[in-house]
Amino acid sequence: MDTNIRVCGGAGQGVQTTGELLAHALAACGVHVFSTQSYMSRVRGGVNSYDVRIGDGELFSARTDCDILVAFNRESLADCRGAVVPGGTVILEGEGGHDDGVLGLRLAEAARAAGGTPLMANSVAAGAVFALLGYGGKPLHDVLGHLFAKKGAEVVRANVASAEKGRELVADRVGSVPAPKPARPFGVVLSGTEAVALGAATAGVKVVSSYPMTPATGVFTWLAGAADRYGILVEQAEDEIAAINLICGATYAGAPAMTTTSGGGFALMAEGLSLAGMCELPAVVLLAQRPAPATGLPTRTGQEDLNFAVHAGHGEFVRAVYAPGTLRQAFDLTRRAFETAHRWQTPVIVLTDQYLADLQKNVAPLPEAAAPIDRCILENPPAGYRRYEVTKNGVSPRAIPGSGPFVVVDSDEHTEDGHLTEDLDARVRQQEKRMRKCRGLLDEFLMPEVHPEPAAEVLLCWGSSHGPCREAVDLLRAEGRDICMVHFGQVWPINVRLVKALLAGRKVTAVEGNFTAQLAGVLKGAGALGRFKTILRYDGLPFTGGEIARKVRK
Amino acid sequence: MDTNIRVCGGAGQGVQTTGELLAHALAACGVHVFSTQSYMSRVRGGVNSYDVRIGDGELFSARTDCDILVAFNRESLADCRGAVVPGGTVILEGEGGHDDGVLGLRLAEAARAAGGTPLMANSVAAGAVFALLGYGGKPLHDVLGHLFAKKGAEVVRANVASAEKGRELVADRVGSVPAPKPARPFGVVLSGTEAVALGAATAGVKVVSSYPMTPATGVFTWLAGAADRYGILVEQAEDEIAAINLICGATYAGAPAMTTTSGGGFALMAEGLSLAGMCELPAVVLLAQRPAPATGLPTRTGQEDLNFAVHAGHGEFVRAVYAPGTLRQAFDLTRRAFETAHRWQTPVIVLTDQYLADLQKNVAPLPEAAAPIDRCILENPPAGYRRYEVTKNGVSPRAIPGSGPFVVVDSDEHTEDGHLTEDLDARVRQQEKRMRKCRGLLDEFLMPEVHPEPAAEVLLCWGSSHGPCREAVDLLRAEGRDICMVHFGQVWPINVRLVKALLAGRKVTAVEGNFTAQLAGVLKGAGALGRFKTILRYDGLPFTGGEIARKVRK
Amino acid sequence: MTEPVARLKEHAWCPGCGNIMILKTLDKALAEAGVDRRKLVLVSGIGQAAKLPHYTDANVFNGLHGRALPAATGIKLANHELEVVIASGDGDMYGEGGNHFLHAVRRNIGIKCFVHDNQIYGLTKGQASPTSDPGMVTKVQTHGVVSSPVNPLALAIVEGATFVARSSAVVPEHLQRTMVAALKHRGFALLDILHPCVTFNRVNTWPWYKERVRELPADYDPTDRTLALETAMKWGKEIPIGIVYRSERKTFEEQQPALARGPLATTYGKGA
Amino acid sequence: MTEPVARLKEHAWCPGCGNIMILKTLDKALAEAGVDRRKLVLVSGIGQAAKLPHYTDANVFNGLHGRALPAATGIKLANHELEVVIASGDGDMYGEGGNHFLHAVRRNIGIKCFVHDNQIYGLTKGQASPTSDPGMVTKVQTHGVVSSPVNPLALAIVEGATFVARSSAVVPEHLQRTMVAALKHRGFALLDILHPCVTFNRVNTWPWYKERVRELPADYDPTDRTLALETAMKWGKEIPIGIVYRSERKTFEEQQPALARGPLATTYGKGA
Ligand SMILES: Cc1ncc(C[n+]2csc(CCOP(=O)(O)OP(=O)(O)O)c2C)c(N)n1
Ligand SMILES: Cc1ncc(C[n+]2csc(CCOP(=O)(O)OP(=O)(O)O)c2C)c(N)n1
Ligand code: SF4
Ligand code: SF4
Ligand SMILES: [Mg+2]
Ligand SMILES: [Mg+2]
Repeated sequence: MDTNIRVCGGAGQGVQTTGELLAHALAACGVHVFSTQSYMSRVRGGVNSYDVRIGDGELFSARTDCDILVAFNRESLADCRGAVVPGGTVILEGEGGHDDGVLGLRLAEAARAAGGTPLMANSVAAGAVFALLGYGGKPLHDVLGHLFAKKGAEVVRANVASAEKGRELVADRVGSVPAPKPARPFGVVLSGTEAVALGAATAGVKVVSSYPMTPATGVFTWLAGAADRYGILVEQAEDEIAAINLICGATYAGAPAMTTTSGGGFALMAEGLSLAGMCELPAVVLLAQRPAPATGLPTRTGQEDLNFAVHAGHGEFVRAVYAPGTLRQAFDLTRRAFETAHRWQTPVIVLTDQYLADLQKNVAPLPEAAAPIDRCILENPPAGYRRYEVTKNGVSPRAIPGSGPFVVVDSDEHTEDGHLTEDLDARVRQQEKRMRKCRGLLDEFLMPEVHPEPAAEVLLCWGSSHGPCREAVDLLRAEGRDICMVHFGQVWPINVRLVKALLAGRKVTAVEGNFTAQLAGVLKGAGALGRFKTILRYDGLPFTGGEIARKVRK
Repeated sequence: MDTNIRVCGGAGQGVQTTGELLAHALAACGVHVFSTQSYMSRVRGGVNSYDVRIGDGELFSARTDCDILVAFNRESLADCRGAVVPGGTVILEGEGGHDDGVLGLRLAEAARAAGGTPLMANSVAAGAVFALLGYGGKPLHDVLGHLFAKKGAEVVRANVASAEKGRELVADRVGSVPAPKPARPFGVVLSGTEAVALGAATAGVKVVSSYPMTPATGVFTWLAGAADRYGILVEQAEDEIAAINLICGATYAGAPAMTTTSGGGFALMAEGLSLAGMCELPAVVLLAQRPAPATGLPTRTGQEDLNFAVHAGHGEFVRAVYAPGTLRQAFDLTRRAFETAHRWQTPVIVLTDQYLADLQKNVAPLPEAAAPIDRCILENPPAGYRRYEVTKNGVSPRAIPGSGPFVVVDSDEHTEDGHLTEDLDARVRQQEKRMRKCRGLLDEFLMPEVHPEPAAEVLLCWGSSHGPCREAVDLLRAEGRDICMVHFGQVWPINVRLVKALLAGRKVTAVEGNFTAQLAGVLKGAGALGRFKTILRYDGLPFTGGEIARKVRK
Repeated sequence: MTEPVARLKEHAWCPGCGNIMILKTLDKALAEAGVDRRKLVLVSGIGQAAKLPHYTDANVFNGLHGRALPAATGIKLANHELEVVIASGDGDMYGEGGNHFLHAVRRNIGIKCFVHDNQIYGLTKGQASPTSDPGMVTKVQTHGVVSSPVNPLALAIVEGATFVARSSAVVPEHLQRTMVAALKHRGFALLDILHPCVTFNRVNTWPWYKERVRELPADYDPTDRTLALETAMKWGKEIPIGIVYRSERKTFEEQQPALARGPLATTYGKGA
Repeated sequence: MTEPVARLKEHAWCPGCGNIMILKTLDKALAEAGVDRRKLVLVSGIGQAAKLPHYTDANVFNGLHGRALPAATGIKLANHELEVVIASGDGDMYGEGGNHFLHAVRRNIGIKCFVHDNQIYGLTKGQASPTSDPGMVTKVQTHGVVSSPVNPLALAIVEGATFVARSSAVVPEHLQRTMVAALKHRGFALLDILHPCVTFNRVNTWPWYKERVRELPADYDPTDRTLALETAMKWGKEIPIGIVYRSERKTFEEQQPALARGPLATTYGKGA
């Protein structure tokens, strides 16, 4: 049993506020919540929407249709109307009356009547939704209290009163929309952005430098907000090139460091990534994807940068690319990015997207007390210390400047002591040493997650398509289909032997948010995959479980 | 029959002058000439070397060893001594006497005695080499006359006298080194740099903007020198980002335009490449490779940037990547890059490297009178003109600003009229339209060159490895081996059907100047290649035919 | 020849945003300066300001964030008969695009560079920009801006600019006059346009600018570089507006032999 | 604790190159200023100048062309107890790195930025650099340089620098004095060092600089910004050298709460 509520309106009308409010308040009712956002690249007007889906079991993706639609203006109503299920409820701000299946409610007016401002129409709407679902108002009031605590008791009161007004406006329809039964509240409501940021903060990131870019800005902003708590130095760079070179410098000097960006900014960082590869610096880059090429659709979602993440930067060097699919993975793999980067002294990329960044669920609290990672720094470097000593696993002892012997790093090819060289044998030794680290990375390869168990058919996916694929698999298996999900949380490097064994003899369909089935291409190139089918989308919207299931059935 | 002469010395000692002189003068003798350079990233000192190989048949690669070594100092002698064949001749500047198989000659002193400056030791050395080979002095004198014409008759005279002194210094050994028999001089001596630049100039490039970077600077400099002749605007940009965006602007406004760079600069251009993909601009980028990551070995050669060239830039868009292997291809494929870019309105990359840039051969003159390319511009755009009209082959009619209707281009996703949009259906139509151009590119796919004919064994290669592979194949076939070369002049996109058919059932060995066999990986990923072996090198030096043949035999 | 067709009826800016006034004023200034729209190319990067080209009649090159200037340079070189006008933001031009700004000034290329300076990153929702006043608190600059602000006018003057002006959306008539003067200037023209971002900049508001902008006196001599620099350095209770500096030197395009025959784009393939 | 070990015995510069004198002088200045070499990081980009760090005793970060400043900034932020000194070239710092230069000045971060300014691209064999004199002919600038040269000193002054100086390899004692002053300055210090590239720059030679450099008078007041700007704009028959401008304001690192507990690199993992 699940119910989907969509709130839509122009930018600046409080779509996001209402959505956030509902997500938190509904979670407080003790149902499973899954929320997503879809917004335009503008600060005013246009059509934005916010979905809050609730269920009595865990939810893994959004729905395309909705049971309740709240529209703050006619333009967005026109846009979203078609998505309402037959018999669904539509609330439209502004006009009274119950025309044409649309429930016209004067939300702003009700807020004013409750002693609030017109913007408290958001709370009125939330109150009405709660009533339609047949839920008691208390959790909503509590969340309002929490949300507006800083603004003072009067603001809280007016909001609560507004919510109550909303309930009154639909007094004749209380409980008219079928909804999951409230139970004991559990977990915390978290977004992908928060999970990544918390992963970085607990891992021990100490220097964060970024240039703002949607949808990566959230992590940057979160870390800026948490900087005092975690002792992080956050600096907005003049451009992305500065950001990546700055974190290269910071890691050289011993501080775990990260930069956050999206495709265009990442493109500007490609040279710096190669620097981190050459100098063996543990630089961590968050690449939050959005549809491209170029500026593309700045506020939408896509999975188009896998190949680029894998091959960005001139020359050949080792890197790991993680692509979390769940909130827990967002936390874990961000931490792991720092671990891998430091253990193997090489750049690591965390690949997310707008969908994962903005989605919210109530989940078990993340282990915020997790220990900071080991920087793998040599405490007392011996005499004759050489930064780039040739070793069996390719990892050289890492000292930091100021700790004793000189630490010399060079973007030119260098000798073991770090100084530039044109000795071509030394070049070969260093290049082989650096590339050797790949073996270690492969030993630590994060096996793809198989849900629920190996089957004849495989939905192959990575990153944020985890939830939609999982939901699709559950739907299809319920119909008796022998199908499973294989989700890659690590998309590079690929342990070919293991993956090949896993996929051998199965009918694979790649489910990817791009035009060219990039992960499938990578696996095929590596020799881990033969023929495959595809389910692709590149329109800026995320997959839903229902949609994938439909396409598989065909 | 072939003879290899190596000139070595510190930077600033005239190694390059001597090499150039020998290459041209020997060509003028009517033998086949093949020359290569190997130099350090410094302006003074170190060890540079210049090989001039001559033969009575066409030559396709360098040799590792040499028959004559001219060393301008002891340091470079030490470095190169081991490469001299048993019984070979070694000339060392500075000390008289014939110690230890080394012919000590006072070259600078001889130049002074001839009324020249110490730097004319270069001409003395050339004179001595000519004598050792048993060649008459006239072609050398003619080339000296030509080379120093601008500096006046006295300089020419002193150089010719110096060359004569050189002959005298080895008077007792004239003709002691076996050499190909001189015949009628033919062709012109050309370098890869010249061939690429000439290709661009004749294609009709009108705006060239670059930031200097070895080994791409040569093409930039050549075009600057030829700007007046061809009516080209050449502007040194403040950085590579400026360069690529500048040429995007120039192509939008209607001028064929190009930028030249190497790996690090190309990395900085990745975002601009994506812009060209999105706005469908015919930007041409010369990517002259050198070993990386990062600054790497700035003056050496490598083939490490194929994957990066294929995947650079965020998002998905169509591009072509050409990798010429011969001087003629350097000319032809550069022209073709402009043609393809304009016909398909998409960025095109020409992939060369230091080896190809610097190698010289005497070849048939290039067709300098070849017609400029068609820009494929709509002369009289109709009313209601739409820059991004959705068409069957993905190519929309191209008008330029100022010609009538407004021409609107946008890095955001856009409607057919070029204005930014958040209409997600429009997005899908535009993305599909852009990606559709790939089909056309595949129809025009440049089939790999098979030399001399399909065989059981295949040496698979691309770009500058053409010559060495060809020579290896000829050597091995002479031994009765059923082997051929398959050389890719176009490395992206790959027409899988055709390539698969070509390679099916053959034993493939990828010969690449990188660590990871990048072209083979691309072919495998595309499904055009199964198992393969590799012969790889990544030490900054080019392959030689002899070396490849040796490795195949093992 | 066909008539101009493109015009978006609707813009995506917040009500009250300074960009709206700038757009209206630009339309008037283009008319007053007699610019032929068919020869006009509006070039921009990415940002709120950078959306302007979509909302009027012109050829448009809306490129990458920070890269309006190099693109405009390429356009001007390919066809120097086009009127090339940039609509950029303070982040676009002085942050991401800072290096191009420095070097375009040096070139004195005939591009009109209009920077909509709201002292904030608008499109990305309110981070500090290079021109943000010290102390401004944002979600990223939680303890307030620490760096001293970029002074674009002074930078342009010391690096060889030939036309350096400031105006504001709060004084549309002055803005129009200054735009017209910039459009008529032969070389590179910088016009920094102060304007309020009503949504994210709670410091530099309409009244804040209104109270502070002061037209330069009638007898102000914009050819006096020392005076110009002093004027450019003024920022506080009074903010001078007007043509702060002006001088004459050859433009970049005038010094390019390759352009002597006419625009590269239109003479292409037409004999030698 | 071990002793410094690294030192290349040999450098790769041309005989007579100005860089050699700069290196020698730097060694002396570091000694005179009492810099602990173990705490010293020499940061550079790519170019002839940028090779310097390899030829003396120090920790070295020899990064990408144009990116010395952001790397140095990261190093200083990770460990503000390190002495961070940049060796860069005119192309490295003012061309490819121009944007970082502009913004580092604004930050007033405690980095000493020594720019070996030979008015040419040396390593890439003689193209014009941003500081090349107009009219200079090269293989790329075949009709001579057209753009007016970057004025790094004036730029730094107007953008909020707190220490702006010029010296030259042709006056080693003056250079040493100025280096020592820069090393002792708390905030960001720019020292532009004129020096001849004997191989590619046939205009600005040893005698050319020798004839022109003029030490600032003893009573010169470097805190007078107007005077400083006038001085910075002087270039021609006389080129002023010395500390052109100096002022005091808080450094970037002094304003970062995160650094209050000590260097991030050394306090890592040591309790909260
Ligand atoms: C390479 C790159 N980095 C970052 C962004 C994200 N971005 C878009 S606009 C903008 C800043 C906008 O500020 P400003 O230029 O002042 O324009 P405003 O919106 O204030 O008019 C940023 C950071 C981008 N599009 N591209
Ligand atoms: C991204 C990038 N672009 C270009 C280059 C090539 N490059 C190396 S040094 C240099 C310029 C050197 O000039 P300058 O900084 O003045 O130093 P100098 O050699 O004169 O001391 C260039 C263009 C590079 N290494 N990286
Ligand atoms: S956010 Fe600011 S700059 Fe952007 S449209 Fe709104 S008011 Fe204007
Ligand atoms: S080329 Fe110029 S800068 Fe480089 S080492 Fe030689 S003299 Fe010095
Ligand atoms: Mg702004
Ligand atoms: Mg220089």
